[in-house]
Amino acid sequence: MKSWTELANSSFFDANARERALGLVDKDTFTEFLSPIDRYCSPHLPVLGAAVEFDDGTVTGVGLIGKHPVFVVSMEGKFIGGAIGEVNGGKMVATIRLALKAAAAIKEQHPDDYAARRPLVAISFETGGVRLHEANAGLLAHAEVMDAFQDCRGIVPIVSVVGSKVGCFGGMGFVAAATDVIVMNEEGRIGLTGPEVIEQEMGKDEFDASNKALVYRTTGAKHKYIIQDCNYLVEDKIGDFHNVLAEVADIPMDEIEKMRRIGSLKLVQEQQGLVKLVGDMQPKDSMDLWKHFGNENPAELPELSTAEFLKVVKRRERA
Amino acid sequence: MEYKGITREWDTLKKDAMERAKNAAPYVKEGKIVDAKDTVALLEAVIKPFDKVNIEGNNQKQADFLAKCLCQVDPAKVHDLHMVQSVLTLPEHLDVFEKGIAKKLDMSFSGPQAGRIAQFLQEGKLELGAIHTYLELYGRYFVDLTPRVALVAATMADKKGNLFTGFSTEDTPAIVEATKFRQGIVIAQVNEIVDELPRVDIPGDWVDYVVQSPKPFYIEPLFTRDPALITDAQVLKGMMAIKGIYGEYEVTSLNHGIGFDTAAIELLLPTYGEELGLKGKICRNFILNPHPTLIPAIETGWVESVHCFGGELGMEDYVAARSDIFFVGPDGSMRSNRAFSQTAGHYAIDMFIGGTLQIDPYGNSSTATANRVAGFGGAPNMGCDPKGRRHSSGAWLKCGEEYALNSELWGPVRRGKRLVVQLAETFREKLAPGFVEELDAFALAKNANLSIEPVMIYGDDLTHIITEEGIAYLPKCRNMEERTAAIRGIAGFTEVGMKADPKETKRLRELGIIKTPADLGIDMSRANRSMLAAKNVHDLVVWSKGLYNPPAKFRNW
Amino acid sequence: MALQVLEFEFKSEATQTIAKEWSHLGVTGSGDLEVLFEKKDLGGNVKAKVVTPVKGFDAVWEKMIEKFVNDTGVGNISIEINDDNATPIVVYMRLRQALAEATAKEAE
Amino acid sequence: MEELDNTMIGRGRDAIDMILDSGSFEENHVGAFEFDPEYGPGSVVGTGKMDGMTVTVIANDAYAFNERFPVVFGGVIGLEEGYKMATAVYRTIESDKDKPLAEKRPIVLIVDTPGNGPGKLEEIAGMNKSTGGYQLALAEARKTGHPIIAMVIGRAISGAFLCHGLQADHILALSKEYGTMIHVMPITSISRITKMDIERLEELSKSNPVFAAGVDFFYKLGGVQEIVEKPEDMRDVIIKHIKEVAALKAEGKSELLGPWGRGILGNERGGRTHRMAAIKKVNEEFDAVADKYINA
Repeated sequence: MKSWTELANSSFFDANARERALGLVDKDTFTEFLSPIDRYCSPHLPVLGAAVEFDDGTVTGVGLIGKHPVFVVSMEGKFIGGAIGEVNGGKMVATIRLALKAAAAIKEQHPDDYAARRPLVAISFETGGVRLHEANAGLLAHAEVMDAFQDCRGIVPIVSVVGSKVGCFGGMGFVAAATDVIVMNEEGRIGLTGPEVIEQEMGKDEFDASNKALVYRTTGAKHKYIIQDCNYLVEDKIGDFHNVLAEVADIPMDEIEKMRRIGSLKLVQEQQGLVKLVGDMQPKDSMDLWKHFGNENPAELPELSTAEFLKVVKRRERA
Repeated sequence: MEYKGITREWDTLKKDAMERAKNAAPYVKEGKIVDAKDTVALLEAVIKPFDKVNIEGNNQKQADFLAKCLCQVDPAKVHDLHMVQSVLTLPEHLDVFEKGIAKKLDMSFSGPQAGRIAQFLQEGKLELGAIHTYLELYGRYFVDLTPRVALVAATMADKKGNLFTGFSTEDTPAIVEATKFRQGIVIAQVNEIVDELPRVDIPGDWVDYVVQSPKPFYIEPLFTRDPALITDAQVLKGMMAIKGIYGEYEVTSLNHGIGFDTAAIELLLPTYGEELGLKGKICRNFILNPHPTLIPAIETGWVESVHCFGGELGMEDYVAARSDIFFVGPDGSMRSNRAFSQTAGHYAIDMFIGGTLQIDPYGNSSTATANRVAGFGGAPNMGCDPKGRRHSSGAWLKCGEEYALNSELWGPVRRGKRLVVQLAETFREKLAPGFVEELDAFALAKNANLSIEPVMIYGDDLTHIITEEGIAYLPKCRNMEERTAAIRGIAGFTEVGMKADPKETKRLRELGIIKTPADLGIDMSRANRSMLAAKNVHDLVVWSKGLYNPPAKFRNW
Repeated sequence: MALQVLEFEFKSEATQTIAKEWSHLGVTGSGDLEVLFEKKDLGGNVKAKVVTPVKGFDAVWEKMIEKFVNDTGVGNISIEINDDNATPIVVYMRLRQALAEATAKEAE
Repeated sequence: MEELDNTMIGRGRDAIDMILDSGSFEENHVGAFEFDPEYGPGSVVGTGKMDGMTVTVIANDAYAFNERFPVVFGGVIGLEEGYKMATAVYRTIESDKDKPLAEKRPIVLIVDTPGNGPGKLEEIAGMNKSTGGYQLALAEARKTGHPIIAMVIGRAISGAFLCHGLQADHILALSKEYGTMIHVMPITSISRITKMDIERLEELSKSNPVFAAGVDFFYKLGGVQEIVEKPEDMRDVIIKHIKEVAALKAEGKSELLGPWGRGILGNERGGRTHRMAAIKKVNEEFDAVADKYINA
């Protein structure tokens, strides 16, 4: 395992779930829940002859950023595509709910210093959603996470951190959309339906899943940033993600609320505006939309470095 | 003595060609241009039953439109064709046999169609002449397999039939020259018809008909390897190769086989190679397609020249901007040529290094599997010790000096030996063993009724095997027994390796016939992806200063 | 179809154990494995447990781990592996990396 | 599958009539708000009465086709549909915002949907927000005090079920005799994707509720509160559950409802015990170190 300082300068994209979890919080502050020594593997995989992992593919735990407790959920895409089953789904839900418990305790014990100690939830998504080997339990876990999010509304910010190989798809695609703040690197992807399924539904001429550039234009971070589905686009360094979390940890909750995409009637109405635009325009490619939002040469945007992109990009105006 | 010649006509081929041209005349528009919609009729007019026909199917570029059209001819008019082509990649290449249009096949490599060839052979739908190397097949184009009709692909044509094949020239000159100068008929599909070509690669009077295809010809980025998929084990083998072979023999001219193993080596040159102080001493002249993974080595000044068999999608601008390194025409774009590159690969380089699927205890190496008739393309020509070589070089001489059978075979004469190196993992994905007591080639020969086992590299040509366990320096072995022991010694836990005698392995290590990573002084803990000069495709674009334009399927941005 | 569970015990001459009480490395990705080392008083011996979907490689696993034990001279540890089709070199490299991790002094 | 002549699949509108007081359904009205009838045709929203009590109804229309978003047909929830359903929920909350808990009107979800819109336009606009937005609306309504009952009459498939159903207080399902389907993916597709032997999967699917498709297994997992034996019973059973849910809310026992309540139920019914054990262990491990983080 790399040292914390090495991790801060390492690629987020290349990092495994545990490295990401450690690097997202301050140095030497991470305590893992159900760590490998607990050997809490999925009981459902062995009967299907599928390999198991001691952490069931999701690293959960708590660390600190300053005095803010940061509850971390970090998914491992290399283990069954980061999919959610009974055990790791339970770990995820429990960890998010602990943030609320911690918030209550801090409010009680540090009423004057709450702002500086307010907890944060950070979820490093790398998943295609439900784990098919234990599909029903995985599905039910998704609903529990959404429920826990609603409990955290206005109390504890929940931050999606997306920038790993598998991206964030399936049910976890809308789980990420339901968080307060979304942070991505250029390699990050969020969506609901994976590219292969779209190709299967619409035909290769309409959507070629092997065309990775097209896949990135449709679900990648730059597109998400332009349409305001991503709040922060950062360089591919774990340290850069950590810095954004540190910034978010100190933002007042009413400001956090403004960073959301969904979760109120007003926000639904704003999204309906975007849906109307897409319905009227019938874009062949996300680039049509980028142009509509004022980017004269949309084809250039994917080629730009993150820093160059951030300098020139025009984004959808928020209502 | 009185000689009496026979009496016959001496220009029947020419007359026959003229007659065919007459049949085709109604379809010719301006100059040599035929409409895409008339292509099937054109083929029916110029092809006769039992003709030898070449569809330009190269390792990369494909005359795909003409292949499709040939599938649509009436088998009552056109049948029993004898296909002579280097590569069968497209389904249409086999569909002509299914439909009874073609009967016999001579080829070099079949990639994705290999399973169907085996099946057709068993069903009697196809008669196989031989599986050649590229050079053998090109040679036979000029001996007894001359195409009567060639269906080739070019990037552009003008109205006079001049062709621009540019970056993707590949096999076209060899095919056209053989066909046209024996009175054959050449039909070209082109992406574009223009008034003026950037340059002429094939003169117009060697071409009979030009068809603008509805879509640009199909081409696959076959040689692009995403650095993100290189494993730590491949890094380890790459480090062993650089230190134990490249550095040891100071190999300056070489070919890299396709694959992640060699991609790893290319990406280790600017890091590990630099650290070993080998820059300028190794890897100066390549016979190689424009591998994107070679960009960092080129940019750091390792490489003096690269001649290419074919192009590689996305590398056009980079290659054009590096005309000191690549073979670039007066118009500014590269010209590839598989026939010349293969010739160079056979005679003019000191080392071939590449991956394989199976090696047996005798050192025979093959990528053949039991139910696929695939062939080996150019690998056997590069992966052998060319008997006709008469120039010397440092690496060649050093390898020859080590050859323990030297004096037995040719006495005191100094003669070198080409380095032929195979990279193998003891077990590949899904734990398929890289070492076997009997090659699958035997089963294939039986299944497909082949006269010989398809061996890619014969044991006596193979000089070195690199596995994660160690390098076997086979020329140093004095006899078959020792050679087999050396192979077993690096074959790990495969059935071949399990039979190794630890004492014998130890002795061979002392003799320097086997060198483990530790013997080579390689710290295994350093063998990981952080050693690579580029970790992903995006890094390659950055190394190329934005000149490399990767195909969409290799992008993650 | 069920997962294979293989258990071995090796005699070790040396008793170079690990610095931490336990140490973990790796991910059970396709073609990869995770390794858990735990310090245990086994009279110098090494215990190993391998959980893998691959059948028919019991002897290979035994030899691979034995080689690791012999090459490194570790003792008094239990090794637990969750494997998903890792090749021998990957197994060996991960075991070496895991040992380096387990014996490393705390970084920084 | 054998043809079922009694199935409720595709009959969302019929179900509304069967469940509500006769002739009480006012489509496209929720409180004072009126919906554009052209918008989101794949979903049906409106207000009706059950035993005289005002309820919001949200259902799928399997016979509607959305011309702007052609992947929407057969009950698929598309971009417009998800936002339309979310709007119905928010308008419900708004209508009763000044009323006491006991008067918060129930929301009845009639579930028969095969999926979320799987298209290119959907991904460009962000289908995940539409389905996510609807779920958050339901979670908010549930926590505000509205009893939410989901009645699965046909297909409750994967993400579409998450969106339209799994945020309810209680989930009811018509028994499997009526062709009711609850699953993530058919076994044939699971076999293809996971490369697992289909026969073994079929064998396991008979016994393992965590993995198997079907209403009965979801019951065991706590995913379905009660199985409704026949369509004629739906109305009465829904009314019964509305009352049960309202009573629990009045007692402040909301923890027994919704997704978290289903977790507790799944543990009790023995179908989902590992989840609870994992949650317990996570809590214990945090408690052991909590001081360090709370008093940092």
